[in-house]
Amino acid sequence: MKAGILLFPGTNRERDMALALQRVTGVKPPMIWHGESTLPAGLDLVVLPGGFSYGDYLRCGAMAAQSPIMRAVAEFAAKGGHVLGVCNGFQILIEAGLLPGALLKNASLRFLSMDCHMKVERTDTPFTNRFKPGAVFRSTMAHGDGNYFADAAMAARLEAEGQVVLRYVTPEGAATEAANRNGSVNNIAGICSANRRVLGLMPHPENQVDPLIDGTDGLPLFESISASFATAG
Amino acid sequence: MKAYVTIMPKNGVLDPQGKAIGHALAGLGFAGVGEVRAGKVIELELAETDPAKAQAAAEAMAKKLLANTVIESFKVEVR
Amino acid sequence: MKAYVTIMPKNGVLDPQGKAIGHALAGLGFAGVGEVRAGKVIELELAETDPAKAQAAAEAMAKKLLANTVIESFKVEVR
Amino acid sequence: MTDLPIPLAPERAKQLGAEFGLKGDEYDRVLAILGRTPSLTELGIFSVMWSEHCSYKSSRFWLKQLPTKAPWVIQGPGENAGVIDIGEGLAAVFKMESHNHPSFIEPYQGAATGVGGILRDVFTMGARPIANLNALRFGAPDAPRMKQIIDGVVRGIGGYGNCVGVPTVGGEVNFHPRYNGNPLVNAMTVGIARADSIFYAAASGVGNPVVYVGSKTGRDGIHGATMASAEFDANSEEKRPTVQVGDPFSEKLLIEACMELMATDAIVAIQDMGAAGLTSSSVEMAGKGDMGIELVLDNVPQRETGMSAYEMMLSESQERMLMILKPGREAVAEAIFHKWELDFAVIGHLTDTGRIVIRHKGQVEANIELAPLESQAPLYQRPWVPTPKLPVLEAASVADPVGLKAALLKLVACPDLCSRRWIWDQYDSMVGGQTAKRPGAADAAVVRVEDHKRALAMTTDCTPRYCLADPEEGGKQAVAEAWRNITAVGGLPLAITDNMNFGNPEKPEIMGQFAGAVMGIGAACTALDFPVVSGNVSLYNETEGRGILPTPAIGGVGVLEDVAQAVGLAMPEAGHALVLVGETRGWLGQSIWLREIAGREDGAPPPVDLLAERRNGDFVRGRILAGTVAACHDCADGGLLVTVAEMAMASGVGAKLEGQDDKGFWFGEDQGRYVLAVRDAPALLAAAAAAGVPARQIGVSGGGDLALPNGEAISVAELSAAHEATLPNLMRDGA
Ligand SMILES: Nc1ncnc2c1ncn2[C@@H]1O[C@H](COP(=O)(O)OP(=O)(O)O)[C@@H](O)[C@H]1O
Ligand SMILES: [Mg+2]
Repeated sequence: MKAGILLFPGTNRERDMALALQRVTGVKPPMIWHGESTLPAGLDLVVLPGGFSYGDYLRCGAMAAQSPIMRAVAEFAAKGGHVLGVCNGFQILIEAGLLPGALLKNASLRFLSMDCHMKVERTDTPFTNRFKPGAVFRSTMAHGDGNYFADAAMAARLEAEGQVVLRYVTPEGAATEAANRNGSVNNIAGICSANRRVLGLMPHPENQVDPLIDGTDGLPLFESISASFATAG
Repeated sequence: MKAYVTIMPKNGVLDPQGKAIGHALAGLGFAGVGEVRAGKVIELELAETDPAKAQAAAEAMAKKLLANTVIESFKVEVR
Repeated sequence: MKAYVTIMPKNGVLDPQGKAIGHALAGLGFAGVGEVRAGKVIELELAETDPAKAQAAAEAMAKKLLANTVIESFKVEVR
Repeated sequence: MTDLPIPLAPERAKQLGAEFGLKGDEYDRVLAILGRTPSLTELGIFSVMWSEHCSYKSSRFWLKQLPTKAPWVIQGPGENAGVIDIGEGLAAVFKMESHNHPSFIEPYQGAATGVGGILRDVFTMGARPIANLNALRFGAPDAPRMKQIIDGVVRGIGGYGNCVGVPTVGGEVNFHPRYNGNPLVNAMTVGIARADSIFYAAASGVGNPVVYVGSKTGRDGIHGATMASAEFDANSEEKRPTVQVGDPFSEKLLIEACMELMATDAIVAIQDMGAAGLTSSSVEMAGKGDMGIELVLDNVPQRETGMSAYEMMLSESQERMLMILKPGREAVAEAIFHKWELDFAVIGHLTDTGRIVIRHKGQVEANIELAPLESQAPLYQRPWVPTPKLPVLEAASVADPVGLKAALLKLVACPDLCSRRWIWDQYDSMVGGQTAKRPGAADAAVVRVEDHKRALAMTTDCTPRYCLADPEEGGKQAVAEAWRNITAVGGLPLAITDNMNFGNPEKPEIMGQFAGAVMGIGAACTALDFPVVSGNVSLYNETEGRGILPTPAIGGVGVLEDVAQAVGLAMPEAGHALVLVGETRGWLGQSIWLREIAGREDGAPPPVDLLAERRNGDFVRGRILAGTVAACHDCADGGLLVTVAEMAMASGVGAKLEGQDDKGFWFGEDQGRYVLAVRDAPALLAAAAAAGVPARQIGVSGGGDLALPNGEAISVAELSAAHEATLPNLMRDGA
């Protein structure tokens, strides 16, 4: 499988992401500069990692979404390509219109850096097929603007169409208000596109792939990705 | 000339910042404060000297970048 | 009535946000954009009906909470 | 030497010199060095270079006494940051720096720019920053503005560190009324470089280009002289705020651009523009290399219009660096900085004149011989009086008003001991994917070196109330505690950075505190093989005419050969024996128990027996590295019972404790102690006996309660609730 990681000015979790992908594929994926207007040939997956692209100034992800490379990513996605956006990467996908909704300031108006638990709402996506149905896993979040917003109609549509992939829950799996630290609509932590090939999430499973660092709770996500493309070669 | 783009959260969109400010004002003893909304203003120095053209240019910038029209509305004033 | 408190970085104070926005606008091909400054606007719904009093109240709120007068200046408009 | 600037009128110069902080005899020395009256720009240069901040005139005499050498020290004090060899061809580069005053004026920006400044000190040496720490001292939580200051400082540190993508992994916080008008914000950065590619500040190569990179220069933070300078600028429309605003986004770009350029061979020397900006960077780089330097300020990237030479030389705009490049490498460097969307400008060249010459608009604005600027910098041996010793407080002379359980519950919730989660929850501690022990998990933070097994253990420590009571013991204790914290995770302590925060050095008592602390630090560093490789001094920290508590904050760094060896402090599951290592006399003088429960702040602080410290620590580290220790926590503030409670709260697992029902035993703050959780207590006790290390079992892990030796019990959940509630309650309306 061949993945590429996008690099915007201010991106800062690209190395974390590269290490996580390397763990399941054995190779460090190439970095792709935001100023490029085409993606390398033969990519299976484009990853937008976390960070503070353009300092998170104006709106998180807004300026990065206008980068030349994002036009290529939009084309890639339109042709059925797979895209993963984590944290700032999720914000960029939303600002670029590749995923619906908006990410507002956390309800507490504070940066939240802490453990969270997520329930995997569906395992029939290329990003979650290695989780057990209904699995709850621990990850860490680190963001100031992860409060997922969609108006009532849109939220209902996302739920009905099964686009909610990950939800903040208690360690026991309950989607309570207390488990929803940033205030997201319906405890939404991650959503996918209608074709399930574009996934955006706020927490950082790439930081939970190493038993010596913070456990391997996030590893199934990367194993899913690698399994999805195993046949593709 | 200068263009001022004022960007506010749309009606119906959660405004955690406005809410927190309203709360804090009440905590400080300011009475009679109803809804509070927090927005942004971007001041642009434009080379353009024709007000109508400056207005149009600033509106284009707002649509393209400055505002996210999914959650925000904007207005442009040129002076 | 409504009070609008506009808060801008003081003259001479670095405005990293304005700088980045200016840069991005240029990158998007908008020509003739000079200095860009980014500020905040807070819209307050006030029970007060006397414009002068509303103005004074909003100014007090700005000084006390809304603006950081060490690095920001503000102005209040009542409508 | 032909070009001379236009001097000020002699009377005016003398008066301005005084306004800029030059003492009478210092001003006379300026005249002697120049052989004429200085220009405004020259006067500005002398006054900042000879300021306390840049010249260390009150502290230099004492700092020279600190031990700075060890076989693993690659670079001691004197460069932007210290450098130590950590094995496998790697070096750790680190320093701590204060931003106290700016953080009081504008807490968010003051703290943020403090973080930005210390990051630059580290990456300017070729190291990629891998961790930030911060040592904070706030006033009484209910003091005026204090919540706002706490809120702003914490947001500022997070705002900057989170954005640049360097994890904030540790630090410390104290509260005391003596910091009401003068909080302390000390920021530390640790970076990793290849030991054979460290970059230094000493300039060389006549004719080599002097290059400015980073953000543009504005009138930010021009020293206290802003008012005076306004008189020279008829157009200045409003009084300029001197507050600097940080731009972590530009800093992130600057880090990446510098790393990229450092991978080429284009750089001869590099130095960040920190305090006194262009002045200190150019003077120091040329001075260290015995070169001359000539700058043409017209080429300096400027954010504001009409800036004078004086303003440009003194601006403290952030996110800027000065470099000397090899001839002909300008284009390579420029391409890299432009790719990262940063300013790049050649602003001068090196000369063989030994002078700094500043040109602006065709006019020479300064022309100063560099050697005397440095060699004749003021150096004071300020008068000092030793701090009188306090009597030792006998534990038996203090009544225990409440018993163990009530005292414990109160202590774990008091501001100095309560959970810091509210703070570290706002700091990204995981970015980089190498943080093995994050805040709250262990006595020192542990961050692995990417693509290696090896990891660094890092901590900051100081107990200001001990330092006030006895600066020398307090100085020793701060170093010993840093050493102990690194040891407690299994790390081998290697070196420290120090941040000396004190009051007005012109007062002999304050200078006595400074001298005492330096002597204590020096003794501990020597005994523990833990040299000082960098540091910073912040004087004149006063609250309403009263000095702050003397606060020599110590930042310690150690190494673990394999991150898998690191242990945390969380109480392991049922069935582990808890063993106390070290001697307990029940020392209550200056303890938190004495302050919070008995309402007294007195007595001599606990003495540090440096031989015992080393023996106990080496023993504990040996056991950890042998893989026999499940958890380890040093005994610090609050004493033994608080130590055990912290272990329990970290995992939710309780313990049954044994031993005497005695406040001194459980709350005394005797030094050099650790609590270890082990499977095999007899083996540990036997090994301790063989090593001559005092050790005794004090309990067994298990259950959901702490069962106290007097028959009282308290649930860990209840303790945690009290421990966790304090800061959130305090800061609830601080948003
Ligand atoms: N308390 C101290 N102990 C040891 N070294 C110190 C101390 N204070 C400052 N130094 C050293 O003096 C040099 C100059 O310090 P400083 O002026 O703070 O650096 P910078 O120019 O980077 O701000 C540095 O090398 C620093 O490590
Ligand atoms: Mg420096």
